[in-house]
Amino acid sequence: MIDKSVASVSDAVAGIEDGSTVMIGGFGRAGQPVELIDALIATGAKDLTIVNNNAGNGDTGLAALLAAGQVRKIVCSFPRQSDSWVFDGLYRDGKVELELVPQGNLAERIRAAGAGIGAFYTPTGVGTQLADGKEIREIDGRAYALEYPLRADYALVSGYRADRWGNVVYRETARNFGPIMAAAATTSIVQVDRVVELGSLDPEHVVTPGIYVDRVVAVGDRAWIADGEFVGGVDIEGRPLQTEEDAR
Amino acid sequence: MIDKSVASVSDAVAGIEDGSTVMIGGFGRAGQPVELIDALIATGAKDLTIVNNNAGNGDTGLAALLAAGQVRKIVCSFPRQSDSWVFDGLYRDGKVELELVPQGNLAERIRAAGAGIGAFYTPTGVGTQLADGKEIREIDGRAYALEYPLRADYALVSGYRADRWGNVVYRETARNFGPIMAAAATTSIVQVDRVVELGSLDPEHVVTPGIYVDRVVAVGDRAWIADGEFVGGVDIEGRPLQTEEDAR
Amino acid sequence: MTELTRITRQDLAARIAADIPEGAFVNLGIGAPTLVANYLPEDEEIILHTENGLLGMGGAPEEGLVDPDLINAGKQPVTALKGAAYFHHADSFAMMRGGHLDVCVLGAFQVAQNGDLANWSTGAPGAIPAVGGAMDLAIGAKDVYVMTDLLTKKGEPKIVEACTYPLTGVGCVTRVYTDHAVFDVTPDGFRVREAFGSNTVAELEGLTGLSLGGE
Amino acid sequence: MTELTRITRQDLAARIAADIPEGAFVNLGIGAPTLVANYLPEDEEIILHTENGLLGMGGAPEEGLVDPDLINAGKQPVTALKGAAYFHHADSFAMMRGGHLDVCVLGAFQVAQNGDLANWSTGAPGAIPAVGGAMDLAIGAKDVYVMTDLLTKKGEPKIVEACTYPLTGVGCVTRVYTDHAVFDVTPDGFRVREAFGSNTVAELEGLTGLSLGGE
Repeated sequence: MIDKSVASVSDAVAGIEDGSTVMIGGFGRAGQPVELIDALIATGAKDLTIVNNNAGNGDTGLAALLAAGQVRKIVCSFPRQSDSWVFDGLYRDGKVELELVPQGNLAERIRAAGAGIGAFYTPTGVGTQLADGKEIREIDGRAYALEYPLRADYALVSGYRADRWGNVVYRETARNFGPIMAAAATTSIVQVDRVVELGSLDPEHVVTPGIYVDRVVAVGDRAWIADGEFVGGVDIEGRPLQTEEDAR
Repeated sequence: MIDKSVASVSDAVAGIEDGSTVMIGGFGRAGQPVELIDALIATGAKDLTIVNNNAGNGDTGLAALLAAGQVRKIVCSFPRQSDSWVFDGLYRDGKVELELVPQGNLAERIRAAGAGIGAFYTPTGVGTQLADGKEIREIDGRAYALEYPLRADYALVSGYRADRWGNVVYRETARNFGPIMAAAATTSIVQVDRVVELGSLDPEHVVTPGIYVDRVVAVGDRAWIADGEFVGGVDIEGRPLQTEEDAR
Repeated sequence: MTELTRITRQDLAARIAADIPEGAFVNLGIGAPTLVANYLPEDEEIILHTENGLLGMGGAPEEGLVDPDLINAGKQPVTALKGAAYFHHADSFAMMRGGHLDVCVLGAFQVAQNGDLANWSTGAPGAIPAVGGAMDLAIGAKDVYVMTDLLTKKGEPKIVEACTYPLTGVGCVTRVYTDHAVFDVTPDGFRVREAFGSNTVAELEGLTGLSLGGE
Repeated sequence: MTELTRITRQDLAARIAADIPEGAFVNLGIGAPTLVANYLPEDEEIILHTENGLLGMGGAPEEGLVDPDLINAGKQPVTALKGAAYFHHADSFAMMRGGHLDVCVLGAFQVAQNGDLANWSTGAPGAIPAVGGAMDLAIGAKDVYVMTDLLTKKGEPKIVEACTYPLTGVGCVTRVYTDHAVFDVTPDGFRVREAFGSNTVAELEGLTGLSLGGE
């Protein structure tokens, strides 16, 4: 019997070593695998290269990993945000390296890694600083820059439901980078609210097939869902919503 | 109000002119938009370039379009099948041109057209006749061939359900080339069993978002489905299944 | 020189909204352009795209229904309309890069008369660069509309002969909506499409130092 | 020369099945290799991929339940297991090309000692060429197993020093399962992994004209 589910987030992140490249899903807080990141912090693995769209928000999740001094380099499209003070400080102090990639090239490079594409020509970024030094080719009268795949040793992804074969479905815009990162990493680790019985995910609706997933771990219903129903919960800044008033 | 549904298959294929490039979904009979193909035959449009995985089965659908003498060239991966006698004859008589593309390169070229990728390096076909004359590049110690996008004027696709915004879901392995062809054509035309109310397709389950679809047309439940339930219907050769015995 | 007419940010958003036809697929970027959504006609269907994986984005959620999984590119809570669709990031940017969006509306530091856009970096030393999806939108949408004040706070024109800030995209902007006037980007440079209030082409030329093709 | 041991097509399928570990993701191509599915252990979970967009493919449907929308790469009716997933063609071939399949099993006209595979065309003049997904499978799977008779009907060996038929893939085959023996493709050429019945390495060398590394 295939069973990719593991008992704890610490089991899920076992083996991540110093110097690993780790893709972390999420766009801002949506789809950020906070419990897996916390487990990664607990391993103490350092000199990590992190691939994420952003560079952490507030003091939790990816920001906490940065604050812990475990990150040598971050590959992302949009580090500077109103609440990215942890990254901002480290970057200004020269303590973290930044590779800035336009978001669509970031997504396509990750996709290419999973899809076995050796390189691709993209129109995005041509004529800008972010294509400096890249090979440019004119195709059908338009200029394109050559971009290479972006691979990782590990991917940490947040899904909604998974089964023991590793099939995953996501929730709303928390899907974002999860499916392509799961396909681009040697070892892909997915946290979900619940691991469900094999056969309870409709084959028409599976977004990440189990072939891309090595480990799944249940972390319990997200705070704003109870018994599968939306109940409010936290606001976009991560503050708990206890009453309707809190939601203002 | 946006309403991409049209009343008939002849309305759906209106405007397809002599010399058009037309992508036709389907892998063998699964997902082949037979009603749209019949409507295309009725237009009499000729000198067509057809992109499909195969080159027709039996005497219906794509095979009938070929038999009608409307096809100048076919781009496909697997023309020769046990029941591809229509294509076989035309090809041997020099009446239809063939561009043979390995299936994965065919799919990826179609995907690249929809995704705005100028060209890509693929490992598939390198060192074989089908990469003859293509640019070869070594990347990270592996050889890749450069492949270009494959675009079309029209795509004819068979889905299962659509709404008036053009969102489409498919059924089982009939999904195959539909989603990528819809994205790669200037005008994409989708036949479905039923056009359903806006809001009745779950946003998590939509496979082809309406942005890729120009026209949808309801053609009625496929023969092996009644009231949404599977009832048997036709076998893989297209023969009607009236009784269980027929299904042997 | 008399004071020129300037319309408010809200009126500018409404002006842009009026140019978006029913059935269009539209991305409103982040920041000020998102105001345009408030002025789209309620009786027409215009489908909003957000780069983080949603077509058919709706407005802000009602009280108590903030859902942290459902956000826009600016990471603000939104809703999904009937007819919406979710997809992953590679699919979302394929949609943008592939030229499927009809319109995107972006902010700008500068727009050049050949349509070059600079909106992601001032190039200031020590600033932390961040680009997000701006470069994909700039080269991907069929029409790239810029929404901006005509002048910086220091009074410098933001439509220019050539950008001095780092570029976001080359020759990509099709129209610039400013508080003073609307400009089309044409093969001959900027042309005034509509001057607000009593503003004249000559006055706008005076402000920008550009030839704007006034008769 | 005495008659050599030859196992049946069915026994060969069972032999291949025995080498596929639980949890493997496997593509069985079209034709003879699909027989392997019949010999996979029923108490183990092995996940079959079909190029036309399905992981978790099951066996043939029961009578009366043939579903023309649910077919395999050979266009035969199949079923979907619990835990299955459907996807479109670009995703299916991304999965193959990206190296995610553990094993594929393919037929062959010829396999060369460097692992070159020829299985899509005899190059005969006038023949209609058809390649399908063979080239993607050949270069995509972690292990490429070939299932074939060792000799053609005319008695010519199908494992060869160099392919004379048009190639499907370069240096891609890892193991060849034949009716006479199983061969590994090694940096030193073919090596006998298992000779069936009383067959000896020397006999197999005699049949093929190759050095097979017998001690």
